[in-house]
Amino acid sequence: MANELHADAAQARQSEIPFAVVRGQPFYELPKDLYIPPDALEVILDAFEGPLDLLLYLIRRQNLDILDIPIAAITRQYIGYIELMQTLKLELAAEYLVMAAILAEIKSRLLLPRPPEATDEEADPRAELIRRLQEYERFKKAAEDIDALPRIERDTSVAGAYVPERKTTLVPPAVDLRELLLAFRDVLNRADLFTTHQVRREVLSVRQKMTELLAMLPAGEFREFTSLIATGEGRLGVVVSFLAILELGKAGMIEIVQERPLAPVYVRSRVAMEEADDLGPIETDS
Amino acid sequence: MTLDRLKPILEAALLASQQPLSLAQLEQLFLDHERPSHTDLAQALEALAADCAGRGVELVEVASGFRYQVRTEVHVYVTRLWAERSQKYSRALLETLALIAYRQPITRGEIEAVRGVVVSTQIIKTLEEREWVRVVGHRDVPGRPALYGTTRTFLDYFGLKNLDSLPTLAEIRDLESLMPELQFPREAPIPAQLSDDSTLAPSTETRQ
Amino acid sequence: MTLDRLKPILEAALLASQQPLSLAQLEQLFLDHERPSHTDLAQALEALAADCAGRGVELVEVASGFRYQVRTEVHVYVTRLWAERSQKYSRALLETLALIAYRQPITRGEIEAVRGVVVSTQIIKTLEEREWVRVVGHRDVPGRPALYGTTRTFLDYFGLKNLDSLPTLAEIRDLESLMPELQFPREAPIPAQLSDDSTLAPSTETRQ
Repeated sequence: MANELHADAAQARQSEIPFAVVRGQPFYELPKDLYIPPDALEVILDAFEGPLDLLLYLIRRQNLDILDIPIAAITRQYIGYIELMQTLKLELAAEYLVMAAILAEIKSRLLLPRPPEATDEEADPRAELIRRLQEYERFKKAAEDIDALPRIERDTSVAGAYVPERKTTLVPPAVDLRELLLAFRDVLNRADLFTTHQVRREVLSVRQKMTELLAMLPAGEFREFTSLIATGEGRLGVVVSFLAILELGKAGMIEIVQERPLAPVYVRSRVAMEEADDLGPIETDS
Repeated sequence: MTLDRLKPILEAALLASQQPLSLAQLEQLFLDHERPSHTDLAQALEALAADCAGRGVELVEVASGFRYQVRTEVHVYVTRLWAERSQKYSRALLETLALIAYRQPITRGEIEAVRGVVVSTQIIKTLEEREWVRVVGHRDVPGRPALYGTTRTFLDYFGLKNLDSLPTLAEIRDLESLMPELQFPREAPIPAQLSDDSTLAPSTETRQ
Repeated sequence: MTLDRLKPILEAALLASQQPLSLAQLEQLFLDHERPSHTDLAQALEALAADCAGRGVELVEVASGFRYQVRTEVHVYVTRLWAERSQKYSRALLETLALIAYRQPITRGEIEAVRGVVVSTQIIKTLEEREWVRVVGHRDVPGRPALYGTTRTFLDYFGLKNLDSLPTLAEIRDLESLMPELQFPREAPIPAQLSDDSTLAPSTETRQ
């Protein structure tokens, strides 16, 4: 068996690339008796990803019948392995050991006569090994496929162009129309509250305007109504002036005269200047 | 090496390199026997530069060599890659904008009168920078305050045809029923099936 | 925005970015009123990809978006820009990566069960440092072992759009082609889990 293996390996050498390189030396063939031979340990460790990988290699390339492994040889190598484990990576060697044990177990169980009844429940010891080999082979292939994918650094590089004046800009936030409308609703609601405020502010300005009006009206002198209305302050100014005139009239401080319908309206003060300073008692409806 | 073979190599190298590449460096891309002449190299670079017409990048020569760079015309778009998103607009800004939209033309004083608080200069500036509002005139009163109005950009942004398509005041009072399709992003509860769904993509393998 | 205006912007942005850009990121290049539709965007990208014909770079879509990359055909020249850059990965690492990619989420123990060897901590560390794999959870069994999955970076690096674009995982080879020598003696019981496998031809060999 061992010689056959050697012959096969030698034959395969011609067409193969070295399956392992140990300390710079290419290995074209597996060492003799390669299941777990001590001599080949470095080769195994370098070239194979574990006992499954090794087994696959043996099966596919060497046409090895794993069911015909000589148990005596395995046992010898097994002991030699244990000796080497002292100097080499224990955990890695252990896996090969386990495999050797599995192979030995398979062989021994096959040699044993089988009880006719128990066979169904007891799975064929080889089946599990085959299943594992198949499963491993799929992912061995998958790893090769992934390795073959064009990848950055090895097969391609990301293309980039220079960006002059690379500066960060500020992107304005997004606004939803609904958000805007909600804001407007709020401001309207608040404006409702402010309305009462504004009435009071107008009362004050009416009082102030009343003072100003009286100052504009020398005692006893008629002035045209429209000349008393402040136009420089917009609509509000007009309203305030008008209110102030009405208030003054109501308080009897001025006299409002119109000779006939649609004729100009005239206003005359009925108070002396010193009285006009004291507008305290005047109250507007609040 | 023909120009057709030379160009892709130079283009790839220039785009892959983080730095400008000098003629000497470009020569180093080739093994001795395939190394192009200076004339060929220059010709290929010229052709590559010409190929950039109408594109987003251009091939330029700077002190240390040649490089592809983003064209000025599209630069403004590209810089948005590194844009910082500003914080959300303040309530004050939105209220100001709303008042301008509905009450235009309106002065700052009038906005303040309705809102009851002073409108900061920053808010008006932000709205003007965003090109949503602009000064449309001045009120003919002492101080001649600026009158603000909204712009076409404002209408475009909010998907409005014209100012008349702004919802009426009555509709605003009843905002809940308004524009259901314009759902304001509230803190929506995450659907149950999303929260425990891991981001893991399923394995592509078909198990047997 | 017309295709002629859109294309240079997208090209410049993709070349300016160090990372692939997603459609959403590309949309962010445009202000609201000028933002192109999805159709326009897709059309422009397609046109840009077509423009790469015969050039040194190509526009590809990977997991996190679109990117320009050097064509494999000319990359050998480009690599001469850098003395030592391309990295080789050990079979142990690639097998571990393959198991995580195809079988995610997967524990280290499960990887070891398939590979028949211990997975070194260094390999997992390397994969995590490269950001190709990450812990995506823990299996609810004693010891709560970490479950590993691949990342977007992994897909980007290998030029994949998603996990579905991984090479198809090989079918389980039938027994005869895998091991012509491993034949079952006629009298041997066919294991339960293999009994319905029609390819399992009974051996004619008689063993002594």
